[in-house]
Amino acid sequence: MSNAKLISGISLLSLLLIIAITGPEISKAMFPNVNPLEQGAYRQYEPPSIQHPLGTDAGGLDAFALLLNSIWPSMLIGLLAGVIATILGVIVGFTAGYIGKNVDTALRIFTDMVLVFPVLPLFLILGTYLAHWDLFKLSLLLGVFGWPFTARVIRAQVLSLRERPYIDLVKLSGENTFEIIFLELLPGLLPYVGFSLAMGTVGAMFTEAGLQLIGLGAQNLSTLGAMIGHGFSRGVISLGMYGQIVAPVGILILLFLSLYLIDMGLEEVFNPRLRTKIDVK
Amino acid sequence: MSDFLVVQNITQVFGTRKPTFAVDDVSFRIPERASIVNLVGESGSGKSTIARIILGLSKPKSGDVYYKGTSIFTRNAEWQRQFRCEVQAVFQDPYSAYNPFYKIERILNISIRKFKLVNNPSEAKARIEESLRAVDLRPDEILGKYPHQLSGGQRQRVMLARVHLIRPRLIIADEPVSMVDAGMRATVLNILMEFQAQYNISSLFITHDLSTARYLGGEIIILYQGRIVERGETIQVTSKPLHPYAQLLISSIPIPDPDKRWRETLQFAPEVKSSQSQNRERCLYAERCPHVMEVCWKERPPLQTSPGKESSWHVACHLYSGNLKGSSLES
Amino acid sequence: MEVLLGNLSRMQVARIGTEQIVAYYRQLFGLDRPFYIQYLLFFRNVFLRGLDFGPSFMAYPDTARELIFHQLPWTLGLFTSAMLISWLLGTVVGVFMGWLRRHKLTTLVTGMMVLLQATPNYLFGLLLIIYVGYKLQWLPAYGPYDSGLPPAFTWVFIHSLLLHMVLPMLSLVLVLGAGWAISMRSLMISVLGEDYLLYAKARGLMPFAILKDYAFRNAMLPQLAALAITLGTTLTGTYIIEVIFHVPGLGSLFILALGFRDYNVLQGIVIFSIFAVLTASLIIDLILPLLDPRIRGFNE
Amino acid sequence: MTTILQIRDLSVGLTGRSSIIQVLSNVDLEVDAGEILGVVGESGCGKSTLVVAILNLLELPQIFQTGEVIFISSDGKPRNLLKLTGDTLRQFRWRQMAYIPQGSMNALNPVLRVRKQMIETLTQHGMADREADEQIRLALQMVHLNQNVLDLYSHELSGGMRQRVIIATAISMHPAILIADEPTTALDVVTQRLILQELARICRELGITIILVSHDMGVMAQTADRLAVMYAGRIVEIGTTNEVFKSSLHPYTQELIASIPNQSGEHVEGLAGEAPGPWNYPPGCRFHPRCPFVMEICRQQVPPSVEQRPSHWVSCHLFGKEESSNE
Repeated sequence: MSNAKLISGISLLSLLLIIAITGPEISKAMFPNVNPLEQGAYRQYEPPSIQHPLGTDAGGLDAFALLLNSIWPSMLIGLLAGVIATILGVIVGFTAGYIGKNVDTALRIFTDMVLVFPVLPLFLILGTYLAHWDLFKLSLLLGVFGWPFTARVIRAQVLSLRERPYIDLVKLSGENTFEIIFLELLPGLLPYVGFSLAMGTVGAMFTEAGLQLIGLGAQNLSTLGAMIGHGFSRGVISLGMYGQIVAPVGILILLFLSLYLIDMGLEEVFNPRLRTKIDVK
Repeated sequence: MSDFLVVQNITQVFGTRKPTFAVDDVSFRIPERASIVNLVGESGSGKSTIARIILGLSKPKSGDVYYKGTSIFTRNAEWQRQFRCEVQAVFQDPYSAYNPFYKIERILNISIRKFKLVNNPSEAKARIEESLRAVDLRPDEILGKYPHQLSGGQRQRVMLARVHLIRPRLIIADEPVSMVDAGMRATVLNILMEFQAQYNISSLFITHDLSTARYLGGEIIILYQGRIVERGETIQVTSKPLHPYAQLLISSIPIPDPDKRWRETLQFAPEVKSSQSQNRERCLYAERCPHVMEVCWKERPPLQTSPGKESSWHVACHLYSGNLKGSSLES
Repeated sequence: MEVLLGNLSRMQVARIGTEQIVAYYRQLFGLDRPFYIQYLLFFRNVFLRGLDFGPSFMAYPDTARELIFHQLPWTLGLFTSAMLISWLLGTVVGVFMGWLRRHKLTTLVTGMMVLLQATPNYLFGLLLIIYVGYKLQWLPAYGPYDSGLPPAFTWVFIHSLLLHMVLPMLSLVLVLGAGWAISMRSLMISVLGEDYLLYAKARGLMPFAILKDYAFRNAMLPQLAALAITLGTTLTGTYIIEVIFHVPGLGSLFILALGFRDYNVLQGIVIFSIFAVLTASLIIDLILPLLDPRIRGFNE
Repeated sequence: MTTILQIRDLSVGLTGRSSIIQVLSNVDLEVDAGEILGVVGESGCGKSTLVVAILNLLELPQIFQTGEVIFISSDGKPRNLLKLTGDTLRQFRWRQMAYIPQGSMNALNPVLRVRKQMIETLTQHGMADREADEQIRLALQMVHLNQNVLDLYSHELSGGMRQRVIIATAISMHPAILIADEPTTALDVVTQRLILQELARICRELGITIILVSHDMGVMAQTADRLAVMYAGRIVEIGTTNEVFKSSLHPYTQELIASIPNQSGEHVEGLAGEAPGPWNYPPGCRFHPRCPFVMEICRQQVPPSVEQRPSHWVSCHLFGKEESSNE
């Protein structure tokens, strides 16, 4: 099972997870007496220094502490939205692929419509209500708009797997539809489900950042997106404190990299033919 | 009904814009006594479509298939389970007949479990090993392996072992030897014949290769563009075919013997793009038939006994319909 | 200024909440009629009266259509040029990445491209603003052109305009282009494995002819089909880029209108976006059969 | 008979991540001018690799390991094809050596009309357009195809028509050798017979040598003058078609012919065991695990190729030089 991509991906992800979970503790340790996340804890826009590695933001919060505390909410939103998008996508993709005929055409048109439809305007309209939503409602919303990508991938795969002779052979052996779906088709889909979960998670985090960037994200949540959004809107760049934007963007990209590497690794591991020997025809 | 599988006027059409008749009003029976029926035709002649219909995997546009008098598409679950026990299949492509995710013996275990072939689980392993040996595979070489770790020949014989486990009354073998090495071909055919002799399991053997059909003997049904053109005893039909297409087909088999080379060189019949090509009520072979007559373009030749031949020998060609007694083609 | 003044007064009126004035405005904007009537009227105006989205609440006497048309050129310019340049650039780069897939360099470039195509264009835009705009000061990173210049066809204005457009275009084109390059590379690799490639080489055709007529022409078809699907997401990306770079396109207008709950403008922009996306994919669906005889099929 | 092609000790390997797996091992083969040489073997025995190697079309991960392919043109000048590179190799192709791929659906470019694919083959070898048109018209006549096929696309042709277009393209530059790799596998029996007879007739007329590769013994019996039998990457027997069918020497050839379900319908025994893939070729003679006459020497040493009868070669320890021929 030793696969370079998989190992490097998992190690990167676990590193990020550790930072995310222990973030709040680290920030407490760094700032023993005062709560760095309280409004007005420090002077506004302190330039980066040893004490404030990323300087302070408009609200006088220490940017580095804020960063440490916002990785976990971002990942949570991403994961929840990714899971929701993948579940919806698998259900839609599966029903379209497996049942086929008119159900398939109807679902396919619906999926393409949602995919082609510029989602952001809709987000923008909902954005105003997003301001005081909690984490779960936001993830639900991000998830609900993430499923077309997964649906397309799963549907194509189910269509091709459904035609394979081993499905007929299993039908002739008396397996009912339920068993065919979960025991025969699902294993073949796992790499694709994994891929869409990874892309869904990362996609949701990026979208959340995009919303924050144009000032429409959830105000009461401290996420990486929020940091980027507030930083940008309050002109942190012109004050020279780039770190407050580059750091969260960097972490988002690292998250993507880790999930992408894991997925590439799983792809090779899952495909039994690649595991053993070269098939010379 | 004495015959236990009856295919009645099945027709299957694919495509809506330009409908293509994959199967066009085909009927035949498979007798009660263990026998081998060869269903022969080129790719696109509809033989695999017929196989899928008989197995109940796809519904025909019209016509029906009866098993022991009941239509195989009835909803009754118990009857379907019984039908599955008695009619099984062997597929063409050994490389895609197994789910790559599971070990090879899983399909055998499913069959045992679903058809309740053993009364206690411990017997299952013994039964599987017995069936593997019946198709001369060594259990220790096969069990525990993934499908891609076995050769094409081994995988094909595992499918036959599955049939040996279930002991059906009829196997639908859809080109089981076409993707297997030449050396292995005879082994698979011998197994099918053994099943017929020892366990009186009938086989509907589907192939495009006439020499394998002739080796299996039994009866033969020759298809052309979804229609039966000739049917009868394999040995008789393949030695002196009546239908012009069957004659050309059988004379074109590349016999593996340098002394028996093709006598005359064939000329490419000009691809006649006649206006008639859309009209279905005619002999479909009319465009390329050297003996084509007026009637061939107008009426569809019925499948009937040709004068002076046994009752089971049928041919669908106007040369043999009643009005032309003893035509030159008899020689 | 007149636009800003206009909506300020309305906001004060709403806050003071004198009934008659609010009622007056509601009646003026036709908001007093039942919901479904408004809806039907809206679509009648849009389709029958030449895209009349109704009056803009925030910039009253101006209609929503005027506002949209005023800002449209920016989005149209940015979106269409970004789409075309990134697709052409990406496809050409992808062709060579596929043709020279054995080289060490290509695998390195591919790896980088994978990372680039995954970062959303607005985050990449941010990085550009920070490093190229502020740190290196090479390119302006704010606004469509130097704020002092009056819009005119003078070289000075155009020069400043182009200079300001470089970074927004770059953030769109590089990210999208990387995506196209990767998809073209995998299409090329699958086509290069086809039988007709081997047959072409065996016939001793010129390498360039093989690349052009055999590899590229076949790999390009699915690449063109994919263009239609990504139109929606690209348009969304363009909106955010406009906001970040303060380019007065439909994206910025959308945010403004959102702040003032200006439904007519919002609906106008959404409909416009859908029109743009559908017409573009229609054009692509018309071009495809011309290039791919298998779809054309009329001479069967 | 003057030899036109000499393949000497040709070995081709497949570069895996860590090791190189040999797919083709020390192939020695001579092709006489004007004959139809059949190369027969089960799938996976390396015959297609041999074709691609002769045409010098090997691409990574396949690489040449040893050996040379000597082409003797009509003026008697020998040239090692493996040494040709770049444009000289390109020029050589089709002028001297043509190729017929499997009759599969995508042998022709799906987006180009037949005319362009045929004409560009000639014009890119320096032929003027007018003369190219003429050559194509003649070639199409020889394969009984009328001219309007030129305006069609590959998906509009039937299997038989597509193969005839490919044959016409192949003979349009009157090459010295034509290599056909399983030309009729995807075709029905009747079209197969037409194509094989057509191919043999045209090449006899134009004096073109054919190397016909197939797994079908029937096709070989009907078409080939001489036969080379391949097993697991090696040539095990070479002889005239009659000798190989009637009095074959190598145990594998005998078993192969004996296991064909032939006409008379009596019982036939299949070949036990499995043909090894390149990653598990056994040492010594690669047929020894399945050979009924296996001896100790077979397990260690690769049998040399011995001319047991005039122009009838076999590589099997039963026929070592000093051995008195038993059996």
